[in-house]
Amino acid sequence: MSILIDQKTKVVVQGITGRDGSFHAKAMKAYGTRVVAGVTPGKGGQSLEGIPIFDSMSEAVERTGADTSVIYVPPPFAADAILEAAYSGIQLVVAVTEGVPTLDMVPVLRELANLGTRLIGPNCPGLISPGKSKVGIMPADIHRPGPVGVVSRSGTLTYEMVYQLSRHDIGQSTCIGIGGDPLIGTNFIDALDLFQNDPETQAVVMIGEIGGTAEEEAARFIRERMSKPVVAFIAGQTAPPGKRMGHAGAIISGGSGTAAEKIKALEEAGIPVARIPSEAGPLIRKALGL
Amino acid sequence: MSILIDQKTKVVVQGITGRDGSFHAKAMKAYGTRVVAGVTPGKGGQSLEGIPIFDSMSEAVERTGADTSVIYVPPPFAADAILEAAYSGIQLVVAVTEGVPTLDMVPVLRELANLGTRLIGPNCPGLISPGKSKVGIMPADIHRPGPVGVVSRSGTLTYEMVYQLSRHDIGQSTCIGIGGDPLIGTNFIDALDLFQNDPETQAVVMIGEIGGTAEEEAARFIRERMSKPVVAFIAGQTAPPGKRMGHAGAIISGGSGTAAEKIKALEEAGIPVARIPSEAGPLIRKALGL
Amino acid sequence: MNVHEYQAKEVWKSFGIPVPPGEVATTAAEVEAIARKLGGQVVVKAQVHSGGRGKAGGVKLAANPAEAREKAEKILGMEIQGLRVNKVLVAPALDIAHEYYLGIVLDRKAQLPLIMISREGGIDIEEVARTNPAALVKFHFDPTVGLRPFEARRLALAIEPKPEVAFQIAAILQKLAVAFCKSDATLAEINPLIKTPAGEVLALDAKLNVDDNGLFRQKTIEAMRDLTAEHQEDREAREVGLSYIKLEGEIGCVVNGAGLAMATMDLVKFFGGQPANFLDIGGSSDPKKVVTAIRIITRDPKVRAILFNIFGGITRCDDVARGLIQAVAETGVKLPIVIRLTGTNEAEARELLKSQPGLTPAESMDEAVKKAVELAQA
Amino acid sequence: MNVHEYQAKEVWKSFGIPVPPGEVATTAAEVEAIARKLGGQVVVKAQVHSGGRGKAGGVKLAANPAEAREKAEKILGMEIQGLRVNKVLVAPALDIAHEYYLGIVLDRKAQLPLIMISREGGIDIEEVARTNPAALVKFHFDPTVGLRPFEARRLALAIEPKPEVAFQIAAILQKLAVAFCKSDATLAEINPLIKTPAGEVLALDAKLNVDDNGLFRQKTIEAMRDLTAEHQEDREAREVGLSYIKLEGEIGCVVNGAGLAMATMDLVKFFGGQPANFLDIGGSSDPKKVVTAIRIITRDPKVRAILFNIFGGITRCDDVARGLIQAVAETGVKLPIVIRLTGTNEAEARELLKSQPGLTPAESMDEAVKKAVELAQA
Repeated sequence: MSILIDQKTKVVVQGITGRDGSFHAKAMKAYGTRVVAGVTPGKGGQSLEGIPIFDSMSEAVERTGADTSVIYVPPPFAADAILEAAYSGIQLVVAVTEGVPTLDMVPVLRELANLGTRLIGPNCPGLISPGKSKVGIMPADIHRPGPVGVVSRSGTLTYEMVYQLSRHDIGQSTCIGIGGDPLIGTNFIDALDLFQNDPETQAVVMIGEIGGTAEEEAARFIRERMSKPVVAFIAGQTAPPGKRMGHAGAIISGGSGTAAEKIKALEEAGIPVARIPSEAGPLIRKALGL
Repeated sequence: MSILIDQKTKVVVQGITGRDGSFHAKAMKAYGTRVVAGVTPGKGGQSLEGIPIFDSMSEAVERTGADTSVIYVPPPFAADAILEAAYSGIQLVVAVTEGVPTLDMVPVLRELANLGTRLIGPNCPGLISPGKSKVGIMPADIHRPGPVGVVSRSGTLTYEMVYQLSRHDIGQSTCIGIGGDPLIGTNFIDALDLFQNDPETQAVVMIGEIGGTAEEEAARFIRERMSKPVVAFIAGQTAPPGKRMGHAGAIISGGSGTAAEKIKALEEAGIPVARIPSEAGPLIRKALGL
Repeated sequence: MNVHEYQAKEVWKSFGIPVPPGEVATTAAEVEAIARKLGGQVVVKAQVHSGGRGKAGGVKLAANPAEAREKAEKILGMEIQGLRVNKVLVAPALDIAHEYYLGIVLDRKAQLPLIMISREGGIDIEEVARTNPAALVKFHFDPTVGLRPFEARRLALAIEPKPEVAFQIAAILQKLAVAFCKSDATLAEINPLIKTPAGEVLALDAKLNVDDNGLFRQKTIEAMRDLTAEHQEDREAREVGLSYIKLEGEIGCVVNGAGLAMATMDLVKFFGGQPANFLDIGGSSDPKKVVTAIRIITRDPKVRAILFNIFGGITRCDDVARGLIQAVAETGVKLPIVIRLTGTNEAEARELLKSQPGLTPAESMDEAVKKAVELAQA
Repeated sequence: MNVHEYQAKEVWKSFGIPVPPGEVATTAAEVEAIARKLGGQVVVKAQVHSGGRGKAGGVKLAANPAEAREKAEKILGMEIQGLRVNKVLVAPALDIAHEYYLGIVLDRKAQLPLIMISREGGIDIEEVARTNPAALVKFHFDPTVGLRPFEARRLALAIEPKPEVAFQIAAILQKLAVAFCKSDATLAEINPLIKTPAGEVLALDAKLNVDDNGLFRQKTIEAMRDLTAEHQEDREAREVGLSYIKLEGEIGCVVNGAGLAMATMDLVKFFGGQPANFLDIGGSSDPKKVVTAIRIITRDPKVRAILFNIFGGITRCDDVARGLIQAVAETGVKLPIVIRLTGTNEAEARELLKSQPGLTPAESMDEAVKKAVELAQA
């Protein structure tokens, strides 16, 4: 088991003929992901390494039975692509696109909630269930199958943390990058809840960063609802207040959202916090009783 | 019993300081309706014949416990007034205002459905449960309490029909004018369903007119779902196709919506149709076994 | 409210929908000049608020400016469904590779705008709906969010398989949806939308009906009202707030409320007469409305009797009575008048009318109509 | 992206929000001329992307044009939070009967814009939120439908009991909500919104932050970017697509990904050093980015060592290595460089860098940071 994706997941790539879309469609297929279709309006009838391309999501889903989509279309068209996926019956939409206007996401998130479609992202690396399926852009070879769930707001920092885990022989059930934008479809709590209910996952690593209060809310959720151990890491302890640190989400607004506050909230909830990335491995080994 | 309004109904008048609003607030109060409040933004703190006036619906509802509102505000502001009533917790909104832009009603109707608020109208005379409460603009003295429900798309034609009933000593449980606009909150079927479930109502008079297919749908509903007798009348048998007959709703579009088609559908469903208004009284007497 | 084709095309243009060039003219000389300017073959199209212009001979092809002038002379001044043609649109005659249909109407039942499009355009779309319903693609959209790009693409691909053409149609459909909502339209139609041999898509025709209730915020469209395209009676009636429709009978009807007015007409027919008009004086009781009503009705030479049927609610019977007295004085009407007044201030009205000569009072609607029919046939 | 007060006021005006007259100037002489034109008392306000202008002496009252010139001389060229003042806004000094606060921000948790208004304006609103939370009225609205008139009235009545004033506030609040949505704002604030003794309500100040992700469709706002109000490094970084923030330490950091960049800074501090900057080269591996990064970092005289921490995913390690070689050649940088490259095309990168002198390779992030701290302190 794993969460959200496994070897049965049938993926359609939205924006498959673009630079990133075609590169990662091939990489996912090479990893073993069942990439059953691609969509680029106007390119229907073509194919990419045997993956059939359609003009619309509804056609792609009808013809291939895809249940999951991953989006690489440019920012101005990303919100429409997400809704197209949701209205075509896709259950899980992974929006990799970076730079989606924040206000575009407001109606999208409400409609997805009404439709019961899950969104990961936007501005996220996607997710991987090692050895089963990869839907996103992460370097696959750092991952090992195993019992630890990973959830993160960052991209490359997640790779670093996974790399640390794998170095300590700790494999992963599923790794999810939820994205760093202010408005995202799946938050820490959603992912933690899924890991809590996944029989294969025995512990979770949560990687947060400055800005917002998502980590504080996650701390409360872990204390009140989770029986599985969680180890956390928070980036941005040295970040000065009020500066934008690359992610639109990483703004410290008016004294709340600092790393210190987040670490305090986590530790008060009994969650071990790695001071530096290389501490995460040992802390998880301890949590797993290894 | 009666439907929708009775002696306990607490009414707030939206647009109470306008020409029509003040006239009908007084008339309703004189009839015995519990008019507990009026609203005109900017006139809060004033009163009209002892009816307190507030600046907003939320204040009016909080202070007086009103559950029903009747709207006399001018057309450009009517949609906002309906939503203000709904969001302040009002259960039944009666929109008398004529001339509301049709497209204003599209979002209003959807939001009202989400909120579970019932709307009568717009562009309607309102409703009356004779001897109990009147919420609207109909001349009260033609009505008599009794066992017959009346539902109509017209205003003065309804008065004429009620007048015919009362002349034949047939009293009314509740008379509702649902309004003649293309988009309305409560349709024939909604009203018929309420009458079917009202113990006091023993028979129903339904008054339709050319345009749309509401009467045809009502005919099907009556045949399939109603045990109580219904008598119908359809205005516009001599109307030429394609001409606008005063109501925005009364357009015959492309061969459907003619009086002949409606009468045929009703008669095929076993519903007696009065050829002229004065036939309705005898037909109802017969239906009631009198 | 209706606007002419050339005006609807201006609306299309303001929303970014591609339309062919063209100019409107009121004389044959102007038509010739425009045709010269445009060069090549042109089409001369009657601008009149009526369907079936083509069948009625109101749309003609001309090979050169002189022929355009000739054709314009035939079209200008002709009558189509009782309406005189005062204006023509002159446009280049385009080569057509394909004709589509795009339309948006308000669907009362779904309470949403309904898009209807078809690969078969340039013909009567109701005919398509009857004979080949599968060729008509339907889709509801929510005006609050508009038609989304992916929805527009999917719809367009359903009537045109070539993406490069379909995506032009999709863009036009999205703009038509915006135009529909922003114009308070009840109907927005492009029939035909054409594809040229070069693969360019544009709106060869334009039909736009606007919700009268929305006109207060549609100043640009309100300003398009063509008073010369209306019957004089229609204009007078509209200006005082009457609903009036001329019919062919001999009994003039003055009623308050559209439903009661229609029921009154039906009753006239039931008792053997023919109504001369539909006329609703509406809810307020301004005596001016009654005066205008009498003036319009008495202008119709067929009218033999006038029937008042007023059920006072908001309308007060005494106000109507005053209007009637004033109208008789001002117009000197000699026709027999049957009057039935019930409801608000009925007694005051009776008192006022007691001394007015030439009036036949009636107690009920049946009685009033019967008397009017008798008087008209006397 | 931030815009200046005078630019935000232009945005307000374009959405119909009333603002006082005023003009922007870059010299004291211009200020005097504007003050003369306006007449009476004026206020001279520093236009700089920083809060606390008042406290820093950047906002001054002047009784006459000569005094305005004097005050402008003091304000122009001053530094507020490290930013030089190059422009001032000159506006009439208005009599104020009351000061309100209106603000709209994006609420991440509710995933909707959040309106916050208060009867207590003209002061730090976070102070009001702390000391008198009841004075802050909050309301979420849905951008698809906008703030409705009745909602705006209800909110305004909650901070101003007089309807004739409250309904002016309501109208402004509705327009501010439209401005927020149509400008892709993340913050739109009027503090203070004032009432004059005559009872007129207008926006005395304006603050507008715009979502960088929305700038591609905000051409008017994008054109307001004031290059003179940015540090040179910020501009260079923005132009090649780097995220760069200058800090006070001695170790220059070049990292891919914001989270990893922050974690790298944290680790520098953990091992006893101080980061000189936050720098994220982003997802693509254009060598130009690396060159610009080195150029910006080496311009800071405090920097003693440079640390590369690259985890290749989309970013390919060999591209970064090529950029580094090019940067060393172009800038002639002599500082010690520690380089840790992992992930996509790692082997190719190692091969490329083998022959490059002056580089210290590291296997892990810990090792890399430790070495950089050592080298910086050597």
